[in-house]
Amino acid sequence: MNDIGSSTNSEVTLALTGVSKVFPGVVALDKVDFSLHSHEIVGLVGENGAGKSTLMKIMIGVSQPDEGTISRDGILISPKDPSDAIRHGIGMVFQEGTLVPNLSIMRNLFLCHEPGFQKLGFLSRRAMREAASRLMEEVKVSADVETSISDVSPAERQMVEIARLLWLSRLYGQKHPVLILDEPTTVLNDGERTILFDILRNIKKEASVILISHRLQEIVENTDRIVVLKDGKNVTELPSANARISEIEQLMVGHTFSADRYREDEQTPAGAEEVLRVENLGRRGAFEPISFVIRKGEIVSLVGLVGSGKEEVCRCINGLENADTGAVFLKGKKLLMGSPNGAVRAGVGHIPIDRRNDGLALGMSVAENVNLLVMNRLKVWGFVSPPRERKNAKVWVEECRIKTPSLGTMCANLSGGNQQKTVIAKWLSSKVSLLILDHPTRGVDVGAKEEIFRLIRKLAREGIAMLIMSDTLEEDIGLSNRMLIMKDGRFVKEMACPPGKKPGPRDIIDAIV
Amino acid sequence: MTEKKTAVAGEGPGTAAARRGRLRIPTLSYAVALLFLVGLVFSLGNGNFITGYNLSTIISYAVLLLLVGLGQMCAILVGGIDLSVGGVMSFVSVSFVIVVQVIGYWAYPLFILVGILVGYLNGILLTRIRIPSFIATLGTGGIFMSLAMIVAPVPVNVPTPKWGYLDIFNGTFLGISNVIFIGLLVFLLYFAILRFTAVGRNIYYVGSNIKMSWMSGINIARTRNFAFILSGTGAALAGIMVSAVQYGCNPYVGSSYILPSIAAVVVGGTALTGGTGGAFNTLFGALIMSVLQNGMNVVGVDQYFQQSILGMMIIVSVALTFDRSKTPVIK
Amino acid sequence: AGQGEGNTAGTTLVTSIRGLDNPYHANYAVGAKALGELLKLPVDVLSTEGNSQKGISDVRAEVAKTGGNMVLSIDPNQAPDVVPIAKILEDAKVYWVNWWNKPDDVKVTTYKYWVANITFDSVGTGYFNATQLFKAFKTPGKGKIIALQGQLANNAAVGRFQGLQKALKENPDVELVQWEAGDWDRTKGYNLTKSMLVAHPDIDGIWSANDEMAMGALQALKEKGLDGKIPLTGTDGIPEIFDAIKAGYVTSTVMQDAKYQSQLGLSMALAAKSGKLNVASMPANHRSFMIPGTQVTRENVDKVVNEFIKNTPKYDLSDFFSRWVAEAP
Amino acid sequence: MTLEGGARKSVMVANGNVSGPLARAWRGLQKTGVAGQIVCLVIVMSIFAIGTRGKYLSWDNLQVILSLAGIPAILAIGVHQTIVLGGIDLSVEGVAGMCIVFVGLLLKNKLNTNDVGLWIVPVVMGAGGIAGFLNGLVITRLRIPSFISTLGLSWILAGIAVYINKATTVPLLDTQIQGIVNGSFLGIPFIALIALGLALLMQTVQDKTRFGGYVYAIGGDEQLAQQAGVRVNRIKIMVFVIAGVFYGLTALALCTQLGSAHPRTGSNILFPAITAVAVGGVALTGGIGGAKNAALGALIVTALNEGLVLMSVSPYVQQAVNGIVLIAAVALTIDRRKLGFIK
Ligand SMILES: Nc1ncnc2c1ncn2[C@@H]1O[C@H](COP(=O)(O)OP(=O)(O)OP(=O)(O)O)[C@@H](O)[C@H]1O
Ligand SMILES: Nc1ncnc2c1ncn2[C@@H]1O[C@H](COP(=O)(O)OP(=O)(O)OP(=O)(O)O)[C@@H](O)[C@H]1O
Ligand SMILES: [Mg+2]
Ligand SMILES: [Mg+2]
Repeated sequence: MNDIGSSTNSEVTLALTGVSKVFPGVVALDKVDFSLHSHEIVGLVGENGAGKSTLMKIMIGVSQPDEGTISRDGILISPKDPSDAIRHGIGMVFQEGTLVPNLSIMRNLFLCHEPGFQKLGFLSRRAMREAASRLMEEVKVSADVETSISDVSPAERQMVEIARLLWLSRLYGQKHPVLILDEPTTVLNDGERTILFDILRNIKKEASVILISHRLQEIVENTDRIVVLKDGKNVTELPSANARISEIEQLMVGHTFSADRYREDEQTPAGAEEVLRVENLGRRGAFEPISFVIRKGEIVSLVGLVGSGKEEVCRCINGLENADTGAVFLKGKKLLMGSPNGAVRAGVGHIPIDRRNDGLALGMSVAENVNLLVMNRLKVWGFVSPPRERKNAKVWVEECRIKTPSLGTMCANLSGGNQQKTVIAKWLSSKVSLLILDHPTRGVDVGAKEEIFRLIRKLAREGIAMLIMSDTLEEDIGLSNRMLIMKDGRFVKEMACPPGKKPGPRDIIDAIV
Repeated sequence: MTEKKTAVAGEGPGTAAARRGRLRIPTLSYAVALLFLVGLVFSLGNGNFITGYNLSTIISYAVLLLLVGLGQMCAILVGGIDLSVGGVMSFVSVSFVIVVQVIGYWAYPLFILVGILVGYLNGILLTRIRIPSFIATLGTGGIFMSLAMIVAPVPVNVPTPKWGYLDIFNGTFLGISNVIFIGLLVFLLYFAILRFTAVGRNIYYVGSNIKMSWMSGINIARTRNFAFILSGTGAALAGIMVSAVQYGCNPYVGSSYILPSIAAVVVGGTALTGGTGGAFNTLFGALIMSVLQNGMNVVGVDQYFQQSILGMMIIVSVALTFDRSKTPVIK
Repeated sequence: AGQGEGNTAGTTLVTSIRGLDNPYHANYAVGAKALGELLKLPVDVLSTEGNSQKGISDVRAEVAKTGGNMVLSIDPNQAPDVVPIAKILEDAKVYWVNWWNKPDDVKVTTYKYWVANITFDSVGTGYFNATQLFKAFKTPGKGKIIALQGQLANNAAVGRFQGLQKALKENPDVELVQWEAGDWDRTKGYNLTKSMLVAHPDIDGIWSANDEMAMGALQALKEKGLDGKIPLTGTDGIPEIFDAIKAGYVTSTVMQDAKYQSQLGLSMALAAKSGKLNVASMPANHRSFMIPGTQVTRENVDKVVNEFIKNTPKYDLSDFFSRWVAEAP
Repeated sequence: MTLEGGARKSVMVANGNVSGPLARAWRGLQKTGVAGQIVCLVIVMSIFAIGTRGKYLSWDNLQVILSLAGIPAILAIGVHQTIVLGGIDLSVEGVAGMCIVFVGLLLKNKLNTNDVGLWIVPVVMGAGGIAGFLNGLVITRLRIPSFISTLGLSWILAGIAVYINKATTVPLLDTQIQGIVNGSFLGIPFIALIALGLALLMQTVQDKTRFGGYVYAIGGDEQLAQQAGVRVNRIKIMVFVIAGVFYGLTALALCTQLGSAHPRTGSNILFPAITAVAVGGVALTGGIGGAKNAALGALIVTALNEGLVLMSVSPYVQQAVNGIVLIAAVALTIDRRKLGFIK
């Protein structure tokens, strides 16, 4: 912090050279080189599964590289774990957060690095409060530092994590702390996002930042340099100033945006029969009354920033939350509100965003997970029959091309992509009439992604109605027949996406922001 | 927490787990091996250990543990625990003794029903009033213990002329004690429910990831109630059996089964965190416990050391049978 | 099973008890071991740990171990246990003697190998202690008492309590102002007494169903400086109670001599096995009978301690019925 | 249907909106973290006060309650730490039994000539600590659930204790420690003051030391704690050691209070202790509640039992009343919002 301004952007503070990492079935990283200068913000972009997170995890010692070296201010280092990496001034804010829920903000900030606050073995609460409050000032968090993490918003948690990392790197006298943010903005609303970037610009005075995001707009606007990864390899890097998004997109995917990526040629027109009818459904504090219809075989994507209320709309449809006003009809039958059981029984499927925790029983076998919903259909004379179980599981494992050693393999041991496909298989097998896909391609590699698109198209052909929220606008545009755009809890605009005549991202972004 | 946790847990144990994953019930194999090992040791100690007579002794005692254990297992599988089995057993056994003299065979279905209701009560306390099962069942256990006292201020017994009603448990078939057949029957019942019915399967789903189960439309309330009903029923059956085989009983009978029932379940390889394990595990758990207790007498281990050795053995067996790959954190 | 009818070579002497952790039951084992040394016979001790099913199953285990060449003296965990045990031993042709607990309508005479059921007069015990207690009041036969009942629903406890109530009927001037269940446990006796002393500071005596609870109560009295002022009684004859009696804190106790019990029981069963005692021809009143406990008061306490506690007496086991007082149900 | 995020949020909102002096007072009480428990205690005490026409609140009775609550409180403070950690410790009775054997052997007594006097305190603390260390080792090294490892150790130690001590009850002649345990200061029983002191000490450790924080971190999420750099195994072992130390003290108090040592003196103290901890508002899922909860829980349970006796409620129903109150108290006091899906 003492040398603000004094150093030039030319000096490299962190450098990875020839880093490779192979996971069962996937080459996550292949001889990747990456360098970071002091006082700069680098944007790291790439498709889902390009290897961004893996690269970062290697920097902070969560996983070890199969080959390649990491050097910090010219010295070779090999972080064993995050608490080791932090001593080298390298810290990461995980998407899921690493704060202990039942501890206070204050305790979390200094967890495991408290000695400084000790007097005769006892921690001085005042000292901690002061330090904590000061840090919270910096990151513009108003909550009292003694409130427990379980009671603060995701955004605030992120700020707390950033503050923790800053404090730690100062604590260990790191001249050029490195701050890694993995898709930080996915959980933030507009206001929070602007605050975040203000803070990052401040931090830049004393630290360097690596920013991972799928929102190219914000990358271009808020970074100095953009590094593009593709399929675990370096593609290029370019200065953010006057970088064009379309150009970056092209670098990321390796080809200009052509319809085939989303199999638009296979897109089927919506059927006549209406499957889902939402009648001025509203939830106070989340979204204002909204009405829409989804027809047989129609893919509708719900577009909007986090905080636009689209998540809540879905949670109300599949019964995870109770709406205040309005009603939901499935094939004319009124849904029992606030009951997932009711929704499922009526035929509403839901692929949650957090598969590992909300979509799977990780301790149970692939077969058991695939069959969860259809137990009643696998019965012979009222008893679930093992042969039928195996058969059903086999069918869907093949249908969804799940790579697994055996049907009995524990889901915890499948790769992210295959876990993803397992969740999808589970719902497909249950013959739902409406499927809600919450970021269906989040965290899956390129191959798996193609599979998922193929499956989505197939489902549409079979007449299943789908409501999609995806990671990227391109995906929304590419997949859907129709887009419903939401903003600040209000339904703002509807857009048709017929094959061939799809709207461009720009048109929509205007509506969203 | 997700990605990070794979990275932390996933890479190391993950591979080991993958190898285990292929086995259908991995933990079971350990339990079986352990059972035979212990059995072997004892039969070397005294030839009479493996006489048919002693084996039937072992099994008859195991049956009792098995009945309570099967119930307890269901509560544990669904992610809870049932400390009321002791009180329920006591209450059922004494009331059964009194009632069977009046209404004869009807007492059997009646008290199985009582077990069901008690289990349902525990379920409701958990799912509706939302009290952790540990506390709820600790409380109801005390309540039923008191009821047992009130019902039977002195040990009660069935007068000889009415013994006929209890022959079901005391007769033999093909020279084998009925108790063993009854135990087998109940075992198969629980096995079938857990393995072949939707709600039985849901017990596993709920036990291993309750949030996912809820989001998948499983009626978690109904499932958990059902698990506790199975638990109450097991305790009730055990209570009935106790009274039947000794033509009477005292209101304390259940109190010595609370911890052993849990021990039997866990020794069999069922995880206290829920979701993994099953009827076979509990069967072998009960057998192991029974074999240890019987064998120590047959080979003449000094009374003074028996309890200590039993304690040592349950630690050893769990160290062997516990499948750590499925429970990243062990509490 | 049952090999060697009429011959007792290598017969194992088995005694089954509640547990080795309390002096009364531990003394069964002591007595049995003494007899075993005398007769050069192996001795096994089984303990139920308060679990009837364990007790029953352990008996079967023992039968398996000895191949049936054994005799048994048992203090069953609870009365109903004797039914399955009788069945097991009948099948195994093992002679045995039962102590304390038996459902009244289960008749010894219906069994060939159940030599005898011997018990103590619990009612009499409770009655004796009560009357001794009442005598010790400041104004004898007039006053208020509190009572510490044993484990609810335990036969002995119930019997002794009946004895107390009998005594109360006969002494209308004595009032039982409160009773609580102390589960035979010293700490509980202590806690309950402390609380009851608040509710009834003006009591003249404490009746306790056993010595352990009595000792707890005594401790509570000590704290209030009431030891010696408020008399109390126990039952069992644990070592400490005798000192308390000498010191004048405790008026009386009734001692059951467990060493004698196990030796008597085992000798009878052995005699039956060797044929010396013909079970079939025994009169019914010899198959189920009572023997008196030793009533201990300040007068005879030293004598008792010398005879039974300081040293294990050589009992005269030539006549099994020397202490016979009455037929039991 | 069972709980749901939305429902929980609305609960929070509800709490937030309440206003007015009463509500403010209530929120002030809530800051102590034991509001529910205090209310619980007040309810229990008022019921008995009425039931006994005030006698319950007489000074001698309050003295009795305090003197009876002391030991359970010390025990509860020991046990609750293992529960906060996310585990449980069933070894209480075995460990206590073992420590009591040491007391019987070393403290001034009728049966031998030993007399270590006050040194017995470190001895029992050490003995308990070692037992706790064994628990910790088994749990962290063999990696088996604390429920079983501690149950096993309990049986092992109980067996050994009875073997060493046989059936003899050792009459203690020591007056020093008994004077402390049974004595009182300004009419307030020492044992209660000791319990209070230990509660404050533990609470301070939990609030004001790194160790304390780490214990809660582990109780909250073991893997995250590990990630943040907490030495999970080490902390676990330490917690079980400390718990063991408390069992040692409990054992010493138990038998000096009675003036006699017998391994079974420590039996039947496990479930009452866990009950107290739960009533005090310590979540059995770990990470929530502290020493003050445990101590207060013990006080509530004791006040209840003492009241039942003072009101001479039939011994036959006392256990039932206990069960009902346990359920009611927890129903009133647990913060379900923090617990998520209740298990
Ligand atoms: N623990 C793991 N085990 C197996 N495969 C893994 C593991 N972690 C990541 N992978 C795979 O490695 C590849 C890179 O994953 P990574 O998370 O780095 O992608 P990413 O660029 O971060 O994707 P996203 O943009 O969705 O976060 C993916 O194919 C993923 O499936
Ligand atoms: N009340 C319930 N309790 C537990 N599990 C349930 C319940 N209702 C449905 N499930 C499970 O949820 C999944 C989807 O529900 P599904 O529509 O198959 O139930 P269903 O076949 O309509 O039930 P039923 O056979 O009672 O009509 C299945 O695994 C089913 O076993
Ligand atoms: Mg990523
Ligand atoms: Mg159906």
